[in-house]
Amino acid sequence: MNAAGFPILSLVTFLPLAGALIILTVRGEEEVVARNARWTALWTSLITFALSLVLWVRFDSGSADFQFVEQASWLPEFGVGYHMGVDGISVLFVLLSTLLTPLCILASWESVQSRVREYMVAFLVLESMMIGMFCALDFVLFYIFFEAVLIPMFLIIGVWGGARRVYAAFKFFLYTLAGSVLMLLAILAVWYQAGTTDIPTLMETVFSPRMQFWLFLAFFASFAVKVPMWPVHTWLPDAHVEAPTAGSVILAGVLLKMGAYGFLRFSLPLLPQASADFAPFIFALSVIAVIYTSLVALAQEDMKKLIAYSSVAHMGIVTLGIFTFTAQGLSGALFTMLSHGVVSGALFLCVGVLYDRVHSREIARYGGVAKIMPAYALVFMLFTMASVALPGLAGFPGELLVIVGAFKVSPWVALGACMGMILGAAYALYLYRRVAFGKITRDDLRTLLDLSPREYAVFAPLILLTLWMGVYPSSFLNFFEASVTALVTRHEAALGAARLAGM
Amino acid sequence: MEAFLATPVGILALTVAKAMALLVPLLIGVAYLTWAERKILGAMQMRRGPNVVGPFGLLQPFADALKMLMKETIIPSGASRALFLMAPMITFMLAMLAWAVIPVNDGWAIADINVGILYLFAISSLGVYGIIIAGWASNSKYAFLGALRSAAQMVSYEVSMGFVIVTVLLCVGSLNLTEIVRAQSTVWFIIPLFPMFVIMFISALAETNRAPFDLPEGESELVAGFFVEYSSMSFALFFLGEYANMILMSALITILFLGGWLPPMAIEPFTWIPGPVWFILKICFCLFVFVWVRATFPRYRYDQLMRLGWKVFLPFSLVWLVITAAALKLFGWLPAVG
Amino acid sequence: MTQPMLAEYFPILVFLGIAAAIACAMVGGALLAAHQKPDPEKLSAYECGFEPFDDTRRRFDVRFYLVAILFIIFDLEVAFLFPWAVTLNEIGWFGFLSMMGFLGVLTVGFIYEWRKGALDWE
Amino acid sequence: MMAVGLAHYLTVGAILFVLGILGIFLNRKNIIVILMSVELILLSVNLNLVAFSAQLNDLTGQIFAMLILTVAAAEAAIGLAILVIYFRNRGTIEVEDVSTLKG
Amino acid sequence: MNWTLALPEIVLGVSGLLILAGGVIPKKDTFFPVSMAVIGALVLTAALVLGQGEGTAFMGQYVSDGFSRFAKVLILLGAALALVLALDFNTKAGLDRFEYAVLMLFAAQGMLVMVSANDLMSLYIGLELLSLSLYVIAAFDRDNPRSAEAGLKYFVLGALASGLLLYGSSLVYGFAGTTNFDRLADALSSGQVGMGLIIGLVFVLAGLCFKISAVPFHMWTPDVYEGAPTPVTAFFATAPKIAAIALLMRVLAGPFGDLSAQWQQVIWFAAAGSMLLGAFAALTQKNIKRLMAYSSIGHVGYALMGLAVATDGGFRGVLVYMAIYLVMNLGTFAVLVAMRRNGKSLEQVDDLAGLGRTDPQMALWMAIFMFSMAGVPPMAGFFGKLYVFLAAVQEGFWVLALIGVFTSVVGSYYYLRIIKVMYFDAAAEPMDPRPAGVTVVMAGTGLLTLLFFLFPAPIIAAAQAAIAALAG
Repeated sequence: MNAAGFPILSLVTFLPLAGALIILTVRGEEEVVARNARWTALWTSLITFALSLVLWVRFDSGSADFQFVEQASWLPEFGVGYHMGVDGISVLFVLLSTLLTPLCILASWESVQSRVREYMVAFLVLESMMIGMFCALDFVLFYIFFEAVLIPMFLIIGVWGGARRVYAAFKFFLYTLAGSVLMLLAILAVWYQAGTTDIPTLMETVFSPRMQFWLFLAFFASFAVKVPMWPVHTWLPDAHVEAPTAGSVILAGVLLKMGAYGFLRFSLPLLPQASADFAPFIFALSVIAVIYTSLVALAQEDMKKLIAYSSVAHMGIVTLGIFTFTAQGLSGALFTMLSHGVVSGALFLCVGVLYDRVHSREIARYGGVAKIMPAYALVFMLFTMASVALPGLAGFPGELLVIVGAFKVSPWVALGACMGMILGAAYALYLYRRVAFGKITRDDLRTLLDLSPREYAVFAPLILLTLWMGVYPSSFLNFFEASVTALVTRHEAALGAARLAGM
Repeated sequence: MEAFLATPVGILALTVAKAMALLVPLLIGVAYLTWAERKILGAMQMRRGPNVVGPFGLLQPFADALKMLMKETIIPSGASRALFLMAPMITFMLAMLAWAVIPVNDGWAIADINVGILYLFAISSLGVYGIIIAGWASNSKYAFLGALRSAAQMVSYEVSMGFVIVTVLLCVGSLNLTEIVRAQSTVWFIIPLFPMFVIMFISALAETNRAPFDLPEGESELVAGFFVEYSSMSFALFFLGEYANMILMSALITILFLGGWLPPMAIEPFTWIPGPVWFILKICFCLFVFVWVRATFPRYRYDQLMRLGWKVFLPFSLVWLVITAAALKLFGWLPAVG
Repeated sequence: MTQPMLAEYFPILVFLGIAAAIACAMVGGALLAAHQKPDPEKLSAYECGFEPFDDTRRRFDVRFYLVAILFIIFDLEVAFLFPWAVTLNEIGWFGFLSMMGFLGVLTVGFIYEWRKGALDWE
Repeated sequence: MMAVGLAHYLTVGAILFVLGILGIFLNRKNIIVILMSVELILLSVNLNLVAFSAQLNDLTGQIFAMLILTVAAAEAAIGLAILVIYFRNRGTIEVEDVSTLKG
Repeated sequence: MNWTLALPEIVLGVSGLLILAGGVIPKKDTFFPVSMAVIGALVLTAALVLGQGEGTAFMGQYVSDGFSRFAKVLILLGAALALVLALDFNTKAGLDRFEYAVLMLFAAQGMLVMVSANDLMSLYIGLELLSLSLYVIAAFDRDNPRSAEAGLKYFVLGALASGLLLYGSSLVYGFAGTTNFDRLADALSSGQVGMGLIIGLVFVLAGLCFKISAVPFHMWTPDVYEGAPTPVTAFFATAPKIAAIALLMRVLAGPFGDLSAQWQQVIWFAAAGSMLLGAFAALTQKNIKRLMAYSSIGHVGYALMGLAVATDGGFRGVLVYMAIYLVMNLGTFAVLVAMRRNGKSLEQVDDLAGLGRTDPQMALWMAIFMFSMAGVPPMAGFFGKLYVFLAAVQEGFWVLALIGVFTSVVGSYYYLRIIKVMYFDAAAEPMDPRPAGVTVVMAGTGLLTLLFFLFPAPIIAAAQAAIAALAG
């Protein structure tokens, strides 16, 4: 069957759904329902996480193949099947999703008071869809999970979000949908061409250059919005600002990775030539994204918006790394994605901690928090530094690898990435200074309580992870080394073959 | 002569001659029907009837005609002039037109078409138009209401009449009127289909707005029904049309049930008398019954009339039709199609 | 094929012409022969001595309309019965039963009308 | 005598049909006129069918025409009934007044 | 004469007559028992349809095959559920006259005849039986000017559509010499196709497009949907659409299969126009029934896309699409029927405000239907679009497919708007309690919509078999 001996991926994917169903059946007083929903959701996500650790343990990092593969017939007439499996590229994202979800649920323990049951259901559904998306080895299946993520996220932003939540939710949904329907057409074209949507099979299929061109554009439309790349990133700040804290965490931690994951999983292996042809274009967009959004971030007055723009910048680094087609670049991109998932998620949680107490995200509203909440300030600083990519923390190895990879391709591109790092340091530190240091300008801040035990529980694993990733990155890099190498090799082979054919 | 008759003009001339040969006696017959009616009614009510103009009042119809002709044609203000004048003409023309297919003797029809009975049915349906148009065009409430009532009454009874005709057709297997008469050479249909004959006769009374169903023109209720505003020759046309229709209905009953021109029995004394005479005699008999009924029965109320038509005749004739068809089919008595 | 069939109807056309001619002659004759002297009183509509109250062509009882519709339906039924009746011998039991089905449908409609009071005049 | 052929029937049918269509779309007055236009269309169809039937020497067309006649009667009955309830509600049957529903 | 083939229709017709007679004879009101009887008859007929044989009957006028069975089951299901939706609504709205149920039954029978039609005549008879019933139930709320106007509009335009269809049929008959579909197919495949036939085909298409409310013959739809009582609209939007589309498929794939080059363009434009209009015109609608009208126009556009492709894959896509459309539309209308506050029926989108709080269950189902209509996976609506798009892409109908995805994004905006009103807006007063029947319909169709992805294979296989019958 597979390395785990039982259909672990399906189990991990659909366990949260089962939890959601249980929550839906809870009846009674609103208070009771809320409490039950919280605990059920927490336990469900914890069990899911525990289960997903099996992947960590049993994953054979020496192999570039898909592991824990499951297959079932679904639409046999069409060559579409239920096909799940993970390789080095995706396995850690599954873990990231299962890790962040319980933390999110914990983080919204008190901040979400209305419609708790629905909230928890939405979160569990969201988790299920995210995991499914990373595990899917069938293009149609992937698309279904990819799109289905929109539904809970739309509701999370729209129902539990801030003042302009409706606008943000619609923008989020329509931007993403508009991109992905084009991908749907591309999937259909691929399907028609190859007669199957099975990803491992598709990877062996060669598409004509002309077809690759159009397919790449269609994929790009979907993934670029999701990443998001400049100039289609504008939904992100809105969505982040309006989403509840946990929503932002998931959005930044996992959903943004979906686009980059798409590039890695589909654009590169399926459309090597078009990817190579479009690489300069992507570089340009990425560098613009890195520099421009960093500058924009500097000017932000809203903490969440600032972090949102920083996410765009970080993701610019990721796309840059992906399209270098070097082992370092790709590894760096993957590592950045993971670290960004942890760090930016943690940063949003940090903002959430303040927001829960003061109900404001305005930077100017704060000052001198370090004196009142020393523990919090320390945690916040750690994650700020990680975001700045201070060596020894999670952000550093990935960005370094990307820059190395980029340097192989073009020094100018590498320079752009470096600029991003410098500017990143600027805005992150600027933010931290304004919030944590300085005089306490407002009296109401003096009464703030430091982190509660629950908040410690939320931050502890993230801190641990941040340090681990920074100090001992190879324990993560190991996972995807084989897959990345295989990807690069195949990419070069494909390009070589095409070049030969061209001559 | 033969050669001339083969040319289009000749055919036309011959047809016109034939038509006139039918229409002139018919119109005279209509005229004398009015006379006869008055005479019979008089006799039944112990009066004399018309007896001043000519011997036994025989010239009375002509005196009436002359009087009509000399009267002023009044077109009410507010009436639709063209329609107002057209309505009586339509009624009259339809009454005449129907006669084109009536066979007076074996093969003696002006137009011996193969769907004769359908033609008659269609023409009699059209009769409603004249009435409705008259009522509408008069711009008078009495005329309007009278027209509506007349029309409703006519169409109500037309349906059961249709069923009756279909029942007869079942026994004949042809739509041709001549064939219908021929089919009765052994036995007149009045005998096997007597209930249908009764319905047919009563429907004919209603269809022609005759007593006891004459309430559309009931003098005491709606003055004179749809033609209350008519005068002079327009009125005469309605009058003529109505009496021509009476004769037509009698002819139809004769053809359908009384064996047309056939003698009662194909034996000696009867066969001496020629077919047309039999035909006319039978029509006269029917007309006599028409008048007789008028003298005898009180007028129906409108609701009774409608109930009779829809709730009695229609279901009854329908059931009888089904029974007839089933019986003929079961016993294999259906006629072969000609 | 069409010409001989039409020839059968030629006398009817002639008949129509003659009837129309007679009708026109009679109406026209009256108009010519009689002395026409209209005046408003004479031309006003008959209304039992009153001036007419309102428009003549007003709304009338919906039942007349119902009767008209019923007539259309049943008359059409009769129209279908005509050909059926004359060919019943040829079309066999299937034809017979088809028409019985048709009549059955109409009967149900008839029952419906009856129960709904469409046939009551009061 | 001029021979009346299929083309003539079809032309008359087409003219009637177009008249019916125009009656529906250009009519600005009375809904009854619309109902009559519909009947006109159906009659033009019947004319076509019967003409074709004669031409092809095939009875199908005439049977079809009979069916259409029947259905047309039912349709007219229902149309008038709807018109009556409409009139009862609105007190008018002007075409221009049929515009409560808009969006 | 293999008349037993038509047993479902005969049984339905006879039971309709019996129910009509049985409903009118008792003095007291019989709406509920008659409705139950009608539902029973529909279900019984559906069972008979499943056991129906194959072949033609009534001198080739009638055909029973996999295709007709597929469509018939859907139609009967739609009609029965639409009647369930009407039970409570009509009682409260004073429309509890038993004729309603009987008319639905006869409409269903008309639809059965339509999908089994193998001749222009039986096509016409079925279509008219349906249309005449629909005209009446559109105006069923006879004391309501809006309903009367809806009925009137539907009647006038429907009659016009029938006229167009008939005129086309007469030309087809005249120039091909037959009205039988099989013989038409023979005639068209062999001989030279003249102008008269093409014109006839165009008229037939126009008439049928009226019935499925495809652009440019859609104008009656919004008004009728808005004016008619909600359960009537529910019925209009579901079963008749399926019947008309199935009929269109049969006509185009069967007798006119060899003229596909001609009709494909027509359908192409109808599909594109319907999709665009359905997406854009609905954006500003405030009345939810009117919105659903435009939505249905849009959905017809997607279905027509499959038809425009004119391959087996496309036809199969249409069938799957319509099956899914039926389910989710019924569910949506179940929600609309249940929209009632203080005894008053509601029709505005804004009336749904805060439904997520006041009635979470109904809001959940509605959200599922809306996401499904928007084509968001994993709801059933996505799969419907998937198959249609797949067929379009396979045949290189890129422009049409692009219009399709574009309009589905635009369209998703107004579906999302409903979700937004339900979940994001402040709660209004709670709605009246839902009747059980409506809840069952809602939940049943909701589950089907939500869980379609689990077992798509049976529906696909059934559609596949149906198409095999159509093409073979």
